[in-house]
Amino acid sequence: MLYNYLLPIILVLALAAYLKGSGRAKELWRQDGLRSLHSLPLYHGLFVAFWTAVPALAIWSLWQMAEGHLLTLAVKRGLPQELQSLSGNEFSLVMNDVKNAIRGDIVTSLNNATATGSARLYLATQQGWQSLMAYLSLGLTILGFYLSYRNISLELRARNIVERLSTIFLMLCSAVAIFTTLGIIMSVLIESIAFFREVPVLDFLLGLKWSPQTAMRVDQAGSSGAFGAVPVFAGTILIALIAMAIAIPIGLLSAIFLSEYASEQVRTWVKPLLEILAGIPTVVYGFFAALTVAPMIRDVGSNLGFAVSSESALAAGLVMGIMIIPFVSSLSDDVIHAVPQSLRDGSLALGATSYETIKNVVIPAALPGIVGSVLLAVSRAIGETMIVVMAAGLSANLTYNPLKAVTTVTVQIVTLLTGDQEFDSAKTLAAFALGLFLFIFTLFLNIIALYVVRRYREQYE
Amino acid sequence: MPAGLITALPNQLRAITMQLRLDTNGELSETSQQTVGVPFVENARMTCRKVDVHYGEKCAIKNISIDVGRNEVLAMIGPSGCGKSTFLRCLNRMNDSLASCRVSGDITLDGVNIYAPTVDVVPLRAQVGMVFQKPNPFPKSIFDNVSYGPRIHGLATGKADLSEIVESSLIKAGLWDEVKDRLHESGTSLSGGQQQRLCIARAIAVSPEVILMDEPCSALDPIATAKVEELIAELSTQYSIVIVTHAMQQASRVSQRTAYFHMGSLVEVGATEKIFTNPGHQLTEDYITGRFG
Amino acid sequence: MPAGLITALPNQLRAITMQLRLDTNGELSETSQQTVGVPFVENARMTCRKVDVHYGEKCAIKNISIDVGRNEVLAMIGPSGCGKSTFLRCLNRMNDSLASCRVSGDITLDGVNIYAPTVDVVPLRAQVGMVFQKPNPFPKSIFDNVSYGPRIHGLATGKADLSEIVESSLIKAGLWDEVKDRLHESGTSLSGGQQQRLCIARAIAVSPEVILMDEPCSALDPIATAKVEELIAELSTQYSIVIVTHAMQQASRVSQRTAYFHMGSLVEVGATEKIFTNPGHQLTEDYITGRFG
Amino acid sequence: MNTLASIQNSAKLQSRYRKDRCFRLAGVSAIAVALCFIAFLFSDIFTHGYKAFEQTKIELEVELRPADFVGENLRLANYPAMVKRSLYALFPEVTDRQDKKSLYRLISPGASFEIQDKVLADPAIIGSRLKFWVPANDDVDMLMKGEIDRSLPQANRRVNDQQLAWIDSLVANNKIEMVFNTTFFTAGDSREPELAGILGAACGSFYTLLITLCLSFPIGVATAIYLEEFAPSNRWTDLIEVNINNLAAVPSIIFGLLGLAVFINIWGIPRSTPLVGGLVLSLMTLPTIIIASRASLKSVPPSIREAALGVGASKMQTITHHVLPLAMPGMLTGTIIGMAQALGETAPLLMIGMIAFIVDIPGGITDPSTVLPVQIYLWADSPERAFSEKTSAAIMILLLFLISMNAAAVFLRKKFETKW
Amino acid sequence: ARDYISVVGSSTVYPFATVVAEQFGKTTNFATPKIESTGSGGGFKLFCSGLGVNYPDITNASRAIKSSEFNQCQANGVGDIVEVKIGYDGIVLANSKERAPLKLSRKEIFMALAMQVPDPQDPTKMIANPYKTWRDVNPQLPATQIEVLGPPPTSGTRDAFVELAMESGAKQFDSIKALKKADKKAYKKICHTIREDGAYIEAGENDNLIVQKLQANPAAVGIFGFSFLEQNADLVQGSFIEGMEPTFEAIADGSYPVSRPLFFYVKKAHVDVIPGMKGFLAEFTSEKAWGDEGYLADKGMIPMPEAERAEYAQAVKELKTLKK
Ligand SMILES: Nc1ncnc2c1ncn2[C@@H]1O[C@H](COP(=O)(O)OP(=O)(O)OP(=O)(O)O)[C@@H](O)[C@H]1O
Ligand SMILES: Nc1ncnc2c1ncn2[C@@H]1O[C@H](COP(=O)(O)OP(=O)(O)OP(=O)(O)O)[C@@H](O)[C@H]1O
Ligand SMILES: [Mg+2]
Ligand SMILES: [Mg+2]
Ligand SMILES: O=P([O-])([O-])[O-]
Repeated sequence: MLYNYLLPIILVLALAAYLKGSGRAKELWRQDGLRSLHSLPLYHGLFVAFWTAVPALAIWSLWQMAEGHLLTLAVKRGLPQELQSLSGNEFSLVMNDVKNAIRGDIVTSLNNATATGSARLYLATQQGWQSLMAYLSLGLTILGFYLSYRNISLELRARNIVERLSTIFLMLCSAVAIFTTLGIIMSVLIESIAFFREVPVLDFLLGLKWSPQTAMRVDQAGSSGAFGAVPVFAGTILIALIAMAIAIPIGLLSAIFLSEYASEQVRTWVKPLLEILAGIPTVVYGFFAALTVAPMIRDVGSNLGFAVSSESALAAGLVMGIMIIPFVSSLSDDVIHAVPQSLRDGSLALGATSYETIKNVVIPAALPGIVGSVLLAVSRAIGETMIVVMAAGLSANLTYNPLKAVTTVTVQIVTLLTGDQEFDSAKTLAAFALGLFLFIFTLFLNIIALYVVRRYREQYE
Repeated sequence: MPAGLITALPNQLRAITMQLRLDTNGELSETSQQTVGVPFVENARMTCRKVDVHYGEKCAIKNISIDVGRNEVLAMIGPSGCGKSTFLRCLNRMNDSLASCRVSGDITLDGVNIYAPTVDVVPLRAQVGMVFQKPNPFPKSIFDNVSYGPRIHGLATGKADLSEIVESSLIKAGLWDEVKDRLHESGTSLSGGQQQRLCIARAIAVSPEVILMDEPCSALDPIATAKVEELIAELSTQYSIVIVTHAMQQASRVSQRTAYFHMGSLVEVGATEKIFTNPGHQLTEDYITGRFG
Repeated sequence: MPAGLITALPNQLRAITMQLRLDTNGELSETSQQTVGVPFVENARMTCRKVDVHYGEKCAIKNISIDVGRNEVLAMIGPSGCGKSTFLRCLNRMNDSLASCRVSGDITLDGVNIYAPTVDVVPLRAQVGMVFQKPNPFPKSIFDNVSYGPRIHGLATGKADLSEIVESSLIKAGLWDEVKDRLHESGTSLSGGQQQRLCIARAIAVSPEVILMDEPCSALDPIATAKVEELIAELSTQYSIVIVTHAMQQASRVSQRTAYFHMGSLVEVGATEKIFTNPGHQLTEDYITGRFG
Repeated sequence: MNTLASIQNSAKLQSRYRKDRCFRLAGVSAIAVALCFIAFLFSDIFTHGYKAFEQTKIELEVELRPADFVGENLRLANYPAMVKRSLYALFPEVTDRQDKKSLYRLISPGASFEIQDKVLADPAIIGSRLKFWVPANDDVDMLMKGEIDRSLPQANRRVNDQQLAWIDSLVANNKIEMVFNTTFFTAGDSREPELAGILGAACGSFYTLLITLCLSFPIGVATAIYLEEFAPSNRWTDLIEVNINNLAAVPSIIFGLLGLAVFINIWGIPRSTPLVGGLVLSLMTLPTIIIASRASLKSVPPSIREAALGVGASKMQTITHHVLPLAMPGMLTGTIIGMAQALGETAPLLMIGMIAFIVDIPGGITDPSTVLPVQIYLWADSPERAFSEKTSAAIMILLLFLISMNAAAVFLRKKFETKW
Repeated sequence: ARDYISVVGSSTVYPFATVVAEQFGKTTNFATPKIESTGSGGGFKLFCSGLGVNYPDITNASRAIKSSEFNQCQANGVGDIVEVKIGYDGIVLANSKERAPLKLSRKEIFMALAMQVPDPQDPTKMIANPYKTWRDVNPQLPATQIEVLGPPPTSGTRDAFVELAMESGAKQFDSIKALKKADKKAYKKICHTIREDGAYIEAGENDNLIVQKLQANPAAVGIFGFSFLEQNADLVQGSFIEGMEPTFEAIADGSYPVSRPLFFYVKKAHVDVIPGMKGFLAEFTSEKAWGDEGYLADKGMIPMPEAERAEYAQAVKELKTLKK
């Protein structure tokens, strides 16, 4: 019972501890006059609240993670021998049954006596453990509170402690990105290696033909397939370039117009409107590209005498460009807006036109942010799938003609992973290899971008 | 009021009794003051008539009428916050970029109303240059800071030409020796006084015909100050200069005429000598003798 | 060099012949100069020994050794770009926030080396307050600008207390009358001189024990300047003050000791009177008589 | 000496002005292009989707004979039979088995569920004769909405001539009418277009995005602050920076793979739940938020930091009191865009089982659920014609969701904006 | 505790399985099963990962389980699997109603779409597919460009199409037929490889999109499931294959040659444990679902002959497990 409310109780106790701690500090402060206290009462409060809540929360969450496992062990002992000997996963079915029995409304496979017996055992054990945990964590809150509260004194460097803790928190947060990367590499690396056992790396990297038509069944024998990734990467670059050719000018010009020319009123309304573009589901864009833009391009093209395939890189790239406009426009608008007015004044006072001011002063000053937003947009273009699947097709043509159908890395990954797949055929594994090399490819792009930005950064005061 | 009529007015309007009445908000009361001294000159380069500036609701300067003569240095003095910078910024419409700022009245340059809707601010500002109170170098190299103006106005025909302009401007501003070896470092990495001189160099590099300087020597040591004053003297043979300064000595050294501002109004204008030796208004006298406040 | 030893040194080291040799880069040559005058005092509040500061590769100040005494006003003068601000910023470790800036040497406050790794800069900066050369008010209300320091240091126990501190600080900085009706307007909407005084008020609101002022009166008119000088005199009865100024008169009015910097080195330090009447070094003499450059 | 007027007329100046004007014009047209696109897309979606908010209903008089309800379990009664009986009563002339089947096709299979629900809610009505407005089948609905062309030959039409005649007679007798489609807003997914609703997906999106927001905003901002303000600038920091930029380019489906491997297989979080969806999407949005936040932290002028440090604020205080408020607009922009992306994303959810048919409305973060874009994706892939208008309507709901989500952030952003 | 059935697998079976699930959920006390559309291969991968609540109970498939998959299942302890065939899905070629319907033979389909075809001059020699228009393939056909929108190589539908249409078409060339005995690998390669010169456009697996693309481009032909043809009878028409129009009846009685069986696979160990499994299986295999007049037929699934239905219904009742 108590256990169910443990989380809110701990939080309320932490709040109380905060109030108590800061109250105590305030009291000391009043007694001993100005500057006597090393840190503000706020920090003393946070210090106490931290020690009140965190150990208890840690124990609580550890228990949360371990509970299922421990309870299973406990219940297992009360079950018939043949059930006990089941393997872990199979036993989970029995446990599922027991849990369903506890809920009471569902027929189970266990015979009634066993089921109710186990259910009772489960409940009893759970209750026992849980109340133990509840008392343990409450005890910890009290202990934590007591120990930290005792420490409050004029000299306690509470601010330093709290700031140290927050810095650790910040550090941990930035570790998330690192772990994500590691996770991604791990989740594609093993399969990629398996893939390269079947297809030589060089064939993959330098091959000009992509046709993952391998046999899927032993009896299918079938075609052997070709895994040259060049056309796939070329297609990715082509489409991303088209998208950027749309998004960068439109996005940047919009950003500049909004922050430099437009009235505050216009900016207030237009900016969020543009941001809607980023949130329209890509499926919707895909339909639009495939059913409206692509036929339009084909009609226009054939009227002009070009051979346009009904699925073209141009259609997909155009629509994708529209989709990523807000990445450029909104993020750039923010950084441009943040350029101090004194810089603009400096330029305008020399008789520069707004255009010259923007080009020579404002944009360079805002450059790192702008480049960041453009990079983000490029990234998004490289990572986008649905639009290309629907509008540019899946055929891996090695071409720089935007009127032809091409395919991209992400599209191939998605179709390989969602189509009829097999655990270890090169066809499925190719998805992971593509993922890995895309990762490496964008890594290079980003390293280059980093150095470019470093070089041209103009830091204002 | 047409400019012709004004300049035709007799030069003898002076010592008109004036009363400053402050209402409870410390704002100027409606009964407007008249300026003591000789606000108008013959053959004026710029004329200002009844200029009021409001920041939002608040009136920053009120009913300022004054001329800037040809080839003269006009000094503006007055206690901090009295509206000198505000007025200065009106003269090349720098206030346009402040959304909350409204300017009314007439200001002309060579007889053209610079606030007329048809007037382009770009040539206006090229003609009426400005040095701001707070140095604001661009986060670019020192060279680019100075060459920026000449470049956009196409004043240099080539690279060499441009370098020449940059060098001569920096020399005039007295900064050349200090920076000649580091022209490609960022302007923001200079010391406070160096930045100020950089801004002066930047402004004179486009050879404006009227130069507005808002405390151009505030961060300068006496030697650098002397250089700038020399520059002012040299420029004033050809151009008109309006300079805001807190140093009375500076005003008396460099200017032909001095204007005294007080709480948003122009209290007195006159020949510098006259102002500093025999001021026409009690407030002016109090201020220059340091008895005020 | 241990501080104890230094303060025990005879006070008579003066008029040592010194040669300034500049290499082609305009940088100081290796053969270092020694400071003329009395750089060290007994019972010093802060001591600096052999302080060098580099911006990246460039050496901005070199081998500075000087003390700041208790309850004294130390003025720092010198041509623009000579390293006064750089040195001042070392005294409360403001240079830490510039990535390119490296400080070496020892600086102590009450005998504690402030660059020791164990030192917490926060209480240090609360003790050693600073007014920057360029006024930099927060884009917050005037009230918040001034009350920020007291609030984070817990100097006020309540709202009323805080208002009192704000009011008294603004009064001391001579800004109260101008802003008392607009305490909730943004600090950035003030005039240049008002901003400067706001920054002074902000710095003294935390009652630091050493106050570093980088040209605090550069944008102030004589009257406001007088107020600030009054403030400095008042504060110096309890605290130590280091002030950078370009106005010799100001230095002679407010300071007990004066230090003359030249191209990154400390040329001469001594009692203000002595410096201005009988300087020990040729460069100092040239500078104060205006013959330099 | 040239005068103001003469300078104004110089050709050079004119050309500079022209550039300025062109530039401005380019800005306006860029915005116009983007806005036109939005307007076009919106109107397209609206014209396709508004009809989904109406629904055709047919009036049936059903007799709930007690004999039909044998046994305790009221669910086991043959409700379809009751519907059929009352339908045949309307058209007694239909006797042929094939024709009867055709006739029954006019009514949605949901009709019997509706009656069942009524009976379960109030068993007392058993034995009475009641009038019900039951949903018509999707083909009838399409016909009533004019989506089916009566002039086509019968073979090419989903509604045959006989059915047309019956419908006409129902229309003549006022037994068929169009009403506001409440089902769409209160039901979960269904394979019958007339019974399908958006609530399940909307709830799923809500829970998923709640988790995404709660994780990605604080973590993203914290990471940005650490990297921009605390991290020593060295190779490691560069590596992390490049690495985060690189994460932004990782295809979203790979995040799905990661989620499958880590959250489901290692952590044991159940598949298809908003919890795991939210985790995956927050990993995906993190780079966007981090990059935007870093850019806006960078654009806070150092003088502000110095001012705060100069009065003795600690680094953390400087950041929380001065830098963060000034950088907040940019951070919120990053969040808006990141969340918008998360709201519209389907690919990563594929791997973690959220591309699924789920009828029951999720009640929490560990119930199986889908999200709006998945619902759109699934409906768009359904053979039934009537799903196409549902698809558009679902897009409208998603946009509504997006707009209300953004509105809050935009409002906050406006509050934080300062110009100095 | 999981109290709902978890189904994964084929996107082709998905629209049928979901109807059953919905029906089951609404007419019983059990929760509606959760049905994921992962593709047949993905479904098997999940299904065969192990026993237990964390793994699905049922997987749908548009093809029979492969032996490698079966072995994988065994290796992971998923021993007893019940195979249930539920019906057929017709694969149709269709074009816009603005043009006349195509009348094709499988041989012509092969000639139009294969990567390599026998040289008309010398049928023993294989050449790269030279045919540009349908008329090149057969003078009776219209002179429009060959432009076929079909599933990508990763799709099960494609595999089925290749096997049912192309391979049997190819076999009609004696030279290829002879190859079958001589070099099975080369034979398969010829039969199964679709041309990549742009005539065959890989169009993703959204069949509605293909239908709409056909409308936009009347010259094109699309390959998709019968249910989409049925729903869009006013826009597109099925091509005749071997003289047969793809109608419900023609597919059901086997006279339309291109159709494939649909299956689902059940973990026997889960049947008694996951609530509602029995009921769901019963619902799926009931006449009102998969019967000739059942609701699955309404949704476009082609029912099995009655005898086959009875056989599988019995197998489900007994939970007869698959042996390999
Ligand atoms: N951030 C910086 N990066 C590189 N060099 C710098 C930087 N700041 C100052 N300098 C250089 O260091 C030297 C000393 O500068 P400092 O600001 O200390 O001068 P100062 O004595 O305060 O001059 P002023 O009176 O003009 O303010 C100057 O040459 C200046 O150009
Ligand atoms: N952007 C602004 N918004 C609102 N009020 C302003 C703004 N700028 C200046 N003011 C106010 O207008 C008045 C005049 O300011 P101005 O800057 O012209 O003074 P100043 O004479 O230049 O003073 P200083 O010598 O201190 O620079 C002051 O009271 C100031 O607070
Ligand atoms: Mg001013
Ligand atoms: Mg300085
Ligand atoms: O999803 P499928 O395996 O049926 O193509």
